[in-house]
Amino acid sequence: MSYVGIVLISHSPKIVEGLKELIREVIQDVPIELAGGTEENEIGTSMEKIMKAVNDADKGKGVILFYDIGSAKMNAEMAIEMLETEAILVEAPLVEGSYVAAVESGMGKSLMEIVNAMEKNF
Amino acid sequence: MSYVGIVLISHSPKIVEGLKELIREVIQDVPIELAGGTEENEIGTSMEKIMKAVNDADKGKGVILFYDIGSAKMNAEMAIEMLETEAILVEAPLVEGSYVAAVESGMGKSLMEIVNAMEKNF
Amino acid sequence: MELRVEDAIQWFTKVNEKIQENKDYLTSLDQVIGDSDHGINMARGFQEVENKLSTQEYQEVADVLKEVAMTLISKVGGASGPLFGTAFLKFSQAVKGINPVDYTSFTSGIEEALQGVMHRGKATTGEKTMIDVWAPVVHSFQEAHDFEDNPFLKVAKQAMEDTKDIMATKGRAAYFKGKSIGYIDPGAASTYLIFEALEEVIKGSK
Amino acid sequence: MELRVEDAIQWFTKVNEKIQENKDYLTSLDQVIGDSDHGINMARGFQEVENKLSTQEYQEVADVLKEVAMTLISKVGGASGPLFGTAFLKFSQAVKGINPVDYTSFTSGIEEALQGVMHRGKATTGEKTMIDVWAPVVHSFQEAHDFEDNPFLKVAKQAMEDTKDIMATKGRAAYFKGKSIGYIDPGAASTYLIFEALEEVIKGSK
Ligand SMILES: Nc1ncnc2c1ncn2[C@@H]1O[C@H](COP(=O)(O)OP(=O)(O)O)[C@@H](O)[C@H]1O
Ligand SMILES: Nc1ncnc2c1ncn2[C@@H]1O[C@H](COP(=O)(O)OP(=O)(O)O)[C@@H](O)[C@H]1O
Ligand SMILES: [Mg+2]
Ligand SMILES: [Mg+2]
Ligand SMILES: [Mg+2]
Ligand SMILES: [Mg+2]
Repeated sequence: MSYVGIVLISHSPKIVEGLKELIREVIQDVPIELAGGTEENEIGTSMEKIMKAVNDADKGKGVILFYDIGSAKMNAEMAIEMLETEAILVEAPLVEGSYVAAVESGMGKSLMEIVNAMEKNF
Repeated sequence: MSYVGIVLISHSPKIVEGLKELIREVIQDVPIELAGGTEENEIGTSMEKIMKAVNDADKGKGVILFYDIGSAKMNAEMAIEMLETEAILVEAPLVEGSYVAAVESGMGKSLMEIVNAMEKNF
Repeated sequence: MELRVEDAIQWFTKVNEKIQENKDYLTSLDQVIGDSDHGINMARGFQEVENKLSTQEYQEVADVLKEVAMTLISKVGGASGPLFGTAFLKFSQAVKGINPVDYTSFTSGIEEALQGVMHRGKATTGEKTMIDVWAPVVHSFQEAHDFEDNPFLKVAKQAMEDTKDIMATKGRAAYFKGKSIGYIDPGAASTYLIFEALEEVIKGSK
Repeated sequence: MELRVEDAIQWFTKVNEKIQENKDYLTSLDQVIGDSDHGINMARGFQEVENKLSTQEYQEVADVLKEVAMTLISKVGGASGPLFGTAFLKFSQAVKGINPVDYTSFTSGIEEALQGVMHRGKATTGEKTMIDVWAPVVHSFQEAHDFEDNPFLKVAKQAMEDTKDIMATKGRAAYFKGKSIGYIDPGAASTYLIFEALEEVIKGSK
């Protein structure tokens, strides 16, 4: 069985590393890929990192993306435009949203179902 | 000048460390204290850590607390009950909320003004 | 029977034994609808309780209960820490100055414990939490007239089993919504163990 | 004048010089209403642009612009990366196949660049962003008829100064709400530098 993938984007590599650990306590099988920090792992974001994360997270059921603040969003949108993957960036809070999305994905929900759940919950 | 303090509570020490770095890029003077993980720095939360963080963050203008998920909230509420400090736990998202709160605190806002801003924004 | 300091200590010593024995079982329950740590959390907390109780001296039952509460609060790490912690703290406050603890006072104590859990968890019965075991046990104590002639353990067991049929609306299991149905709530299972230990203390003191 | 490959390269070489010279100034603007990195971001991005432009060969202006765009997108790290990146990418697409780039095509190019920034930033004029410099410069190009007889630099300078009076509603500065008034927007300042460099290229080619 394959699951909707999750991409966690943050200006800080540590935030998404910790967040992945938090989610992994609950959900093991759902693909979770990280795009934290700039290419040099400084505070910022990187479109290339996001593109790679989306590619790696995609197992055929699409990918949902979460970001922390403003400029991460622009890089995420560019990354999505550059790729063929079915990928949706949502406005839900990074930590709380991705936690819920991981549980939903683990229950076999489709990308659209998860995106709708995000809109309903947040 | 003293500022409203901020306490960041997460099941993961890394999440709050990264979050503090993120905020520190924007706001340097506002007290930010961390309560991430259990006493052994494993995934979980610790009431004692939260109590210490609240005490350290309090510079006389009160403290606003952010948490990630469920059980952190209970430990935070207990910590607040045990202390004399004017401390308020808010329901705003950890990353997005605390970022805004730090900016607001840095502009000299009172605890109540910040709490109201959180309710309005999230 | 009345509960003396040594009975209270024995109670939590037995709780610790049961929790350690069932550590993997509790964790396995939490694996399905939670974060796979309930057994680990409880084992860590009660081991520390046991370490304290076996080395310290206590004046009255309330002191034992307070020690249990504070230790769980600081050592458990998960939701069950503040919840059981609050339960035994309220229990302790309710029986403070009463030593040994007679049946009526004990009943008031667990009433307060239940209120504490509900307040701390902002939850009520039917939400698939430990409350679904605490509440019927409290009711059993309210209906009965002494420790011995009291079906609380049967009640607790049934209540624990019945959490299977409930959809979780509080705690981590709530994220699983309908999929949480069909599994015993981990905190309900550990609450059952606490009352199983109590039953053994009661039986042993006969 | 028409813009040739070597003019385009010279343009961005000059942009890089100005950004490096003004690195601390740009960062200081971002310190008041942002996260103190705009100078660092831009310096990192344009240094890399310079490294590329000074070592690669380009067929047409569009290729230079595309190189600038892709480098900024991947190297800047902050909001200004995707924004300037999108601007020069759209610019590049608009003038693709046109070499050298005549005035009319250049004007279409920066029109597209402006649209790109607005689309990427989901922003419009009056929000205290780089758009508040891009938009009046585009307007100046639309009004004038050639590169030389065109007050775009004066326009850009005034527009940059005028961002002081605006309250930010987009980007990080928006978090500061009313307190963002009184300061020049960092991205407006770097946009000004880009057009200052263009003016020098135009002057130099006379
Ligand atoms: N809000 C709540 N109210 C009452 N009980 C709760 C609540 N949240 C969780 N619980 C109880 O706590 C148990 C989980 O404990 P544990 O696994 O140690 O904590 P965590 O969920 O933080 O990992 C659940 O099985 C449930 O019985
Ligand atoms: N949504 C937006 N639309 C247009 N321009 C924006 C937007 N957000 C930010 N900017 C511009 O980007 C500049 C900040 O760039 P920079 O400091 O490099 O990025 P960051 O804010 O991510 O640190 C701002 O001064 C502003 O001109
Ligand atoms: Mg658990
Ligand atoms: Mg846990
Ligand atoms: Mg910046
Ligand atoms: Mg930045």
